Amino acid sequence: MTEEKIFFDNASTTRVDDRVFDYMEPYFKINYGNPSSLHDFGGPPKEALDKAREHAAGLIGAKEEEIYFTSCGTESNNFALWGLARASKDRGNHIISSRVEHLSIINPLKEFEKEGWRVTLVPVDKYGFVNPEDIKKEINKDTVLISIIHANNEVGTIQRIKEISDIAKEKNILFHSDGAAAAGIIPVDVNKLGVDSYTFTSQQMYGPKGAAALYVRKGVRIKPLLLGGIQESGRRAGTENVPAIAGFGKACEIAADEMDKNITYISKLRDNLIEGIKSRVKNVKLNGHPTKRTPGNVHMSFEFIEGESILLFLNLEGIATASGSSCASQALKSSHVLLAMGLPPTIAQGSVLFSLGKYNTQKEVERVVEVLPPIIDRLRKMSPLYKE
Amino acid sequence: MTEEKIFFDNASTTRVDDRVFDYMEPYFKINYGNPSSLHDFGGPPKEALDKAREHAAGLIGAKEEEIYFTSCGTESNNFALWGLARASKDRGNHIISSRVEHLSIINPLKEFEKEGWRVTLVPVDKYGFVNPEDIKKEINKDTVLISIIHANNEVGTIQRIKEISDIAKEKNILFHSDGAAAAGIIPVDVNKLGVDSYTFTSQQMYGPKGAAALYVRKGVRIKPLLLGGIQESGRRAGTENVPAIAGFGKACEIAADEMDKNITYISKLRDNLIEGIKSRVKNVKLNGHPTKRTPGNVHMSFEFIEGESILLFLNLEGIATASGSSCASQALKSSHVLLAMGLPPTIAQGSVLFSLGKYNTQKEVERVVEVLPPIIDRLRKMSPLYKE
Amino acid sequence: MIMYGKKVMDHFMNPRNVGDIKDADGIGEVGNPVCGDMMTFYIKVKDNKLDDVKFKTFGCGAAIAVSSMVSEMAKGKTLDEALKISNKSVAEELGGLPKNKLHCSNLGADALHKAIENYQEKQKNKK
Amino acid sequence: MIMYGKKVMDHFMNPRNVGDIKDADGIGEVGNPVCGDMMTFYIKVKDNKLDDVKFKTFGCGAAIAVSSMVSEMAKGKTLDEALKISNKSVAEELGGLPKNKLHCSNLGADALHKAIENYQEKQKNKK
Ligand SMILES: Cc1ncc(COP(=O)(O)O)c(C=O)c1O
Ligand SMILES: Cc1ncc(COP(=O)(O)O)c(C=O)c1O
Repeated sequence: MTEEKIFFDNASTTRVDDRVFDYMEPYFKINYGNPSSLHDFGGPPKEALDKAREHAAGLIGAKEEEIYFTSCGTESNNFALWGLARASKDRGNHIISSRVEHLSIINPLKEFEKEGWRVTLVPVDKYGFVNPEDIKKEINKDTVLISIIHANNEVGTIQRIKEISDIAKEKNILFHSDGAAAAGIIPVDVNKLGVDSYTFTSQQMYGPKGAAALYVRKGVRIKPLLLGGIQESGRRAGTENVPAIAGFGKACEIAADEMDKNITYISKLRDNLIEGIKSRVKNVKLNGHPTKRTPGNVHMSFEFIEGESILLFLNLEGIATASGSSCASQALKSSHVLLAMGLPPTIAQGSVLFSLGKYNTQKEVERVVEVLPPIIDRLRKMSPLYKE
Repeated sequence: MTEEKIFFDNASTTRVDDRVFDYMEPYFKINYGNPSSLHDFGGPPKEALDKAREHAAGLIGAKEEEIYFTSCGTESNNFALWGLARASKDRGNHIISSRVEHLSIINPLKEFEKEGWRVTLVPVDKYGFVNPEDIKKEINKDTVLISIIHANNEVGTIQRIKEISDIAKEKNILFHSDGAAAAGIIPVDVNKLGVDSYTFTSQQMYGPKGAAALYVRKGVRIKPLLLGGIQESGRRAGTENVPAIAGFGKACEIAADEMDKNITYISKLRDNLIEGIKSRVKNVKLNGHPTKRTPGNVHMSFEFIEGESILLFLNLEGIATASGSSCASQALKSSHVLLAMGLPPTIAQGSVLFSLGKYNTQKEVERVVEVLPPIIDRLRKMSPLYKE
Repeated sequence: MIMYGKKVMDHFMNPRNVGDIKDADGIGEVGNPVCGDMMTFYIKVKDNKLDDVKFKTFGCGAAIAVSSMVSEMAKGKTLDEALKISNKSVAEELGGLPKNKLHCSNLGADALHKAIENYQEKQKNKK
Repeated sequence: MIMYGKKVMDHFMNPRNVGDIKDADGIGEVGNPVCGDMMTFYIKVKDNKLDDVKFKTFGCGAAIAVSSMVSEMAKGKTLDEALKISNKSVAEELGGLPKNKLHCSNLGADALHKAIENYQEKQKNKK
């Protein structure tokens, strides 16, 4: 490839920020001790955890003692669901969630059903919005937990969390929100959102993989998922992944500091990409809400053709994207999010997610806008569904 | 401190090997993609996982498809217990383990009891050995799982795993072994050991924190602990911690290559330290078995005095160690391992664990042997239990 | 990352015989966009041989490569020979397919066979 | 890492008044090695004041520092004043203790008080 590669797949993971990497580096070979150790080697790692907790809490308006570090967003979500539900099982056995959750919510909930819990997944509208009224309707005396994703990782729709948490609070029901695709990207204040627990993760905000957190409001009872030593106040056992957590903390600090700047910059790129594509390609559709979406999310459907083949041709041009098509998924299923939004199968199959981040540039946007039309054209010419 | 610091706490964690760090470094900022991605950025991380799986499998004589990466030893142990037990619950509700397991086995088992399982913890002899006959005696028609630690992380005792697995096999009972303090340190062959699942972890073998693995014999049914995406063949959801797993793989490769050399080198240091201390300090006792112990383990009790204060004075000399005393534990409990071995409380309280690794030297051993006697002397003079 | 081999990528990037045949002797259509892939094969038959084969495909990289390969394998073959083109032989000719894409090779062979059957049906009706 | 403050470390490294008093007027012993800490305090009393205070301690850094601090605080005080030395005041004098070590400051004050009570008991018996 002659041109520089273009990474438009920031929703799947992000490049680690140089400052983050430099900050975490000493914890591998110099400050490698175990933070639980009583001797001096335990000092710097312990301080790194404290500092990371401070910055992680700071990013979402929480207190330090409300932050529990985990290994990934999936663990945080599993921890929240099992931990909150099991701690409340004497009060009922009903959980409400939505059809547009990440699989790390959906699949544990399937397991809950096998274990005798009742689970209701509320529908969404064509933009992917949960209607708070739909949640209200589903609440019954057995409902102990509601879990709603904050920003959708596929179509970028940002839910009306506050309205939902008001309902939950009124009915005295625990409320978890999966903020893996929101925290560090859009402003988050757990108190304003009114959530009882909240998932957020390092690798979506230019931090390293291997670190995430669960916020748990002070006073909320939660059972640990991983049992063993008394790390993380006994709520998450296991030797702490110090370098990753340190890096996560740094990433939170940077994300908080540069939030406004990044939102402005990335939203502009996003809008330019959307406009650019729309002006050059016919029969395209922007999925998700036109404005209530995360800054970097450009989720588009190209009619008559299939997403994986678009993705592959883009890849041949050095452009990395994702697709909600069934062929592009390892489970060979169309995105449940797109289907829940009522997208016709052909439109869901023809979807491509361009997810932009702070390292992307206008030049990259322009290159994609230039390269994409002939690819779409070529595939349409090959398609039995397309009539010129 | 003028002298170089001495890290004699390799049982708590290890310094990352330079070669391991160099190997993992590119996965933060260059090959930062998500291994599940279809585009080129997904390639190098995917290959890194494959390679790591190859080396992790190689270290313990397993097949690649029998290795599932997790975030830490604790997760592997929790996964093994919940996953195997739940997949077998139609066959019975009884689990056998021992009194000298790591807390990441003991504490989940306490939770099992709350959920209606029956748990038997077999005793050990004064060296910390489980008697396979004791296990045989406890087996009943409801027994579905046996879990026995391979090498003990405190006193270094190496269990007779093969004899136990023979019993388990005969009775058609699943057998898990926690090898967190064994793999990479002593030779491990899961087929010779005859285990159905096996925990091992990166941070104990000069790999980074944040990566570990569970070996699960092909054909053995296990339920996932973390549910979500279909990473790790659907048995461990969550975006893979690529740099840490890559580093873990490298650490496994190096550990396998240099196993014999390290064992010879570290055992010699260990024996010199034991001899050195014994020749200079009276009323000391080596805990654990005199010979059937891991190469770097020097677990000693100093009568009449308490471990944390020894540890602190050693720390003032720049020497990092651990102790099984209740004061030195964050839960303020004496080591359950030492108590299970029948050590009188004063002896348990007076224990210090020097755990040696490949980066330690004879000079360091000599320095400890020199520095320790006056510390012991001083503390004994302060002790109401000591009569000269 | 998708692990398509060199030959698959070649057929995906430069698919042979794309298009339709206006006065086709037989048409075969399989799949539908709901399940992700859809293929239409067009054939011209002369002296019981496949004189021309064309296709249109909606689908992933494998589906396109398979269609292309099937069309190439079929062209010039007698109908009986063409009916023997199996999904296995298609995958083999392509130098293998990722496991979760093997079903695409089914589709290609099926679409071709359907086109041939469509032709044979028509012939029967003519008599 | 153990978060002992400067003052705690000073008393741990250079404990004051370590030892026993052969002809002590009162002896107080608390704790036992099973629970981790054990302290024995020895006192000499003159004119209702603590003329000398010594201790022996089996225990962690905090236990040793607490013993040392208690002995220093007690020395020269009247018995009534010494009885008012509370675990809180000991911890304060030491500039604070880690939360999970606060119980050690109990032990120190308790052992001193026991020694004083032992002395007072003896005095009563003498009468
Ligand atoms: C024998 C044993 N098992 C399990 C573990 C748990 O490992 P981690 O703390 O990395 O989760 C350890 C930790 O050192 C261990 O020594
Ligand atoms: C919204 C959302 N929730 C949860 C997760 C799970 O995170 P991980 O794969 O790091 O476990 C993701 C992953 O990207 C996500 O986007």
